[in-house]
Amino acid sequence: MARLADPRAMSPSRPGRTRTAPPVMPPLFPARGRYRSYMLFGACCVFFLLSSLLFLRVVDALAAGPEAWDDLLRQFRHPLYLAYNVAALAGFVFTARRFFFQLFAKSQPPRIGPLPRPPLAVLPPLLGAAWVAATALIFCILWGAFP
Amino acid sequence: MVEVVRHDIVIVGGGGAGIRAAIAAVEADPKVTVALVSKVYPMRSHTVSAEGGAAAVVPGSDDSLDKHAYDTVKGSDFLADQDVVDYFVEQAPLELTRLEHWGCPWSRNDDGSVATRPFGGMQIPRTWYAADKVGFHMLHTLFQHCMRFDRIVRYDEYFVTKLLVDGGAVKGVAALDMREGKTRVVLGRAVILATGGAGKCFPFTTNGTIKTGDGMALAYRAGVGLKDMEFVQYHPTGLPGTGILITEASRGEGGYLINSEGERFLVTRDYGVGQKAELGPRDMISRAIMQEISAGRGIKGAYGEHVQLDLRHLGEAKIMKRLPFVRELSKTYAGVDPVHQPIPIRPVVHYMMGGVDTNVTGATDLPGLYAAGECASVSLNGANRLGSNSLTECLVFGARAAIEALKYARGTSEGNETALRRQGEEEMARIDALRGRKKGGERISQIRREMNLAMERGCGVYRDQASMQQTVAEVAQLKGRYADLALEDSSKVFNTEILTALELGNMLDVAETIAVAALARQESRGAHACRDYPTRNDQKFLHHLLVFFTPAGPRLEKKAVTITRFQPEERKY
Amino acid sequence: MKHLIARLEPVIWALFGGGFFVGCLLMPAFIFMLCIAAPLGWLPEGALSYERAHALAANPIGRLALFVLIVLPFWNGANHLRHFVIDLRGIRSDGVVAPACYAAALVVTGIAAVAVGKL
Amino acid sequence: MSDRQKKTFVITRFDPDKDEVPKTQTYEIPVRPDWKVLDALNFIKDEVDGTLSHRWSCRMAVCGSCGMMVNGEPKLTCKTALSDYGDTVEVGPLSNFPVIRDLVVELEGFMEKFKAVKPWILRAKEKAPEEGVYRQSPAELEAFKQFSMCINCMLCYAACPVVGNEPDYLGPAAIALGHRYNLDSRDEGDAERNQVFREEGGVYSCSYANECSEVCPKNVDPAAAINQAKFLAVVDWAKSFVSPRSRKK
Repeated sequence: MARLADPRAMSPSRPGRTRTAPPVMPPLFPARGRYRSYMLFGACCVFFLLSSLLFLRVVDALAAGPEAWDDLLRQFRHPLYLAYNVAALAGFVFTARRFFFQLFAKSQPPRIGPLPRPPLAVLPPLLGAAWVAATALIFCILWGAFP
Repeated sequence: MVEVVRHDIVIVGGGGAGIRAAIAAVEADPKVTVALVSKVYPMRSHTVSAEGGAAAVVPGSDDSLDKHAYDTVKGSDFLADQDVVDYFVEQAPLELTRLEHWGCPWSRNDDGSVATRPFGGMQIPRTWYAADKVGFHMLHTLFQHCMRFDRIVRYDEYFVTKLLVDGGAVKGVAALDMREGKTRVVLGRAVILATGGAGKCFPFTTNGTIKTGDGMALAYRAGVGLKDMEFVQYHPTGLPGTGILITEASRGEGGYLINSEGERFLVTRDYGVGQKAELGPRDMISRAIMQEISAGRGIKGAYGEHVQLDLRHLGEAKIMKRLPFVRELSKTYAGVDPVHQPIPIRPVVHYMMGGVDTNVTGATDLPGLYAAGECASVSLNGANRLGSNSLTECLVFGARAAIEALKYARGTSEGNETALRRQGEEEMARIDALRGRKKGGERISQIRREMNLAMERGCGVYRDQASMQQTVAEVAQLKGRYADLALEDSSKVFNTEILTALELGNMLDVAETIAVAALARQESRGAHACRDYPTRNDQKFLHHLLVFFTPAGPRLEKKAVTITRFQPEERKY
Repeated sequence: MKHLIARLEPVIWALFGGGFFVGCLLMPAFIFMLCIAAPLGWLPEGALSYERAHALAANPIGRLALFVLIVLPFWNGANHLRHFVIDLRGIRSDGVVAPACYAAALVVTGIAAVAVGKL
Repeated sequence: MSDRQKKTFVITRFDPDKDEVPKTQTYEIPVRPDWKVLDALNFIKDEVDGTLSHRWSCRMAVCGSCGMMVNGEPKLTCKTALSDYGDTVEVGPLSNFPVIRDLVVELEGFMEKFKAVKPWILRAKEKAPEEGVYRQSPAELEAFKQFSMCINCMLCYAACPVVGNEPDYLGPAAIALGHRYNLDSRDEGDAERNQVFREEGGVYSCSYANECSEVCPKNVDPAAAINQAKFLAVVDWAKSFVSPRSRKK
């Protein structure tokens, strides 16, 4: 039996004229079928929260001076940190695939004010190109090649 | 105690004509309230399934009202009332424009004007379209537009079972509220019937299951004549088995009809459609297909023999732009992709030219009762309707009926509520007695199946006296057996079995009028092709036939055709 | 509180959307380089030495980039967490979860502004 | 009949006057290879058990009345081939809806949401029909056409987790419809509708499940509509600060 939905789901503001059986959630929700991928997508919010805090630490260490910075990089070598970061990387890539490459293009309105949207067919390649460019830029900067 | 609600106008049926009427009524008078009583949620109404388009002269084009009128009259085999046709063609462009203003997504030309396509029996492309989902877009536009008026009070999933008459005038309806299983009384000073056709009397039809001739039966039992019932339109291109409609627009856009030899028989053989070939009127093309099949040039399939509709030469791009729904339907329901394969098709019952007898104002002979749309016979379509006239007809005469009903309502009383309530209570008792009734042993589906077969046999594309006689007898016998119907479901809430039983009763009444009228018309005209009388006989039959209910059986009456500008001539294309 | 959040929904959504953008477009590269490649010593010597890293971070573009990299993903995560909890538990706990999520996001925004300012 | 094969149907039954909660009932019937799920239901109704209640009409996937859960997925039963399923097929009422009876669900809640988005053309000044049609280029038509194809079959509501969890949520079909009018070049009501979209239960309740678009039998892609509407509603909201007057159009 599927989980019950909110008892007011899809009910009229005045109750119907006869007794009804309460609404149930879709039978596969949340653990199976396509919902699993959706719930995984939702769970990835943890990486957004934690990685954001991690970057706060990075800034903090940079502000605190060279010892703190070196100390932080040393901490990052700890297997737990590494494991988290590998998982976070996977999470962000998963989110990017689901949101950025699958949903983002079609979420663009046909025009925003006077600006027309580029044809839908070219948007995913454009997004892909933007992603590659941004990633390459960050790689170069952090690699020390630029600036 | 039966519950009673009161409005100014009661509209039965929430399809194209019903909603248009409701909007017309509330727009015309800032005070009236309208009850829109429908047995399904209005967006489910069968207007939704119309595909090809709606006809109206495009203002400023090289078309003219006269040409549209002439095409319609000629298409009707001169049985259309020409005053009605004149009013129709004049109002048609305004109505379609109004719908455009309400948001209907008509397909467009590059300059932003409304695009038109050719249609069967029309000299000039004057069929406005929204790809091949015209009925769908029109119905949803109308329904969405009607939501803005709080004075249109909807009674969704209420099945009207009786017209309530007091002092010789209709004052409301009794309706079965499906949700609660209770009969209620909806009173109004005028009632408009807009319940659609009765294609479900037949086994193979493009019609949805809701099209059971309810409005026709209601009016018939209230003593109003049903007119031109013998004229049943067969649509040439339905899918065998399911009867699903493949729009005439597929021919309008250039599709071919081919037989088992791959031959375009409408071009190579003489079926009276001349140069028009696939764009001939529906009655002629349906007959041509049946002749091809009886000449042994049909293709055998799981559901009998058929011919094919070939769209391959149109190419994928055009099919996707103009006929995407045809492609979807063919793939889903026939397993063929029209881009690569021809579609199997055969003539299937599509439309009832006949219906509740009304004049040009939509009024019946019973004061307070109006009708519009397919359930009415305003005599626009005569013996054969031209494709794409009916959607426009719903709008033109839906609006007209509402205006006239409003005028009438202003000058009439509300009726005696006690008497009307009593009628409602009687009706309630009748319906309650039917629920879960164990008497007799007849199954709904059995009687329905036998009725379907009888109608197919006697009132098909080609008819003959002997089989029509047999059908009349069979339907009469089925009506007797209907009284012994056994029902299993005694519950109240959403009891669809009782609904099907009541619908079957309506269909049997309508089926009987069709068969009786067909038998009486001893000629061939429009959709009525009688093998014993293969030609039109203007001397004896240039008139409408009305069928009236009497306890002893249907009674026939003649009614003159209004002929003004266009004198009858041989119908050739 | 509920109504305040409802009124601010467009802003929150904008931040949420921005967070997705940053998270999807920039985060993978940063995490890989800074949190995986650098500690494992895959980067060239000195590429992320304190001096270079500080120089990169402390210039105005660097500060802005870091601020965005912290704040937007957090708003995204906060909003997404709220919806995730609704998926798991229904709307009934939203009266607590939503204010908590957004309050945390506000706090992080404030801290990030200070931290970036101190660079 | 030799071309018939037996299949078992497990159908949810509920009569509010008799049953406390929905139960299931099993029917084994002979089916034809080309049947849809709806054909089997009609066979059961006609020949086996007249007490079964379900809605249907056009049986050509355009009236939108026969949406049900088939093996846990929302489907238009008239369009769902039995041959895609094994020997046992489960049919139930749409998820996320209160159930009136058997396979019949409550639609009134939807009708309220439907009306809330003002799905009609709003204009400061309307043209008389005598003045002719509005010009609309094929490109302008294309901009909203896809979102006008919704048949209100409710499959998207049955699939969306937010619908089941947030009762105030307008939901996919209603938002897609409102968005359709916002994108229509003839319409001027976007400020009004965006207001509705920004309210509680509006577009921002959507959490990107994308299920509505997965199950839509008409390729309306409501998820696209909702997320476009989110963007436009933000833009509209921001504009209302820049020039408060522009909100009244």
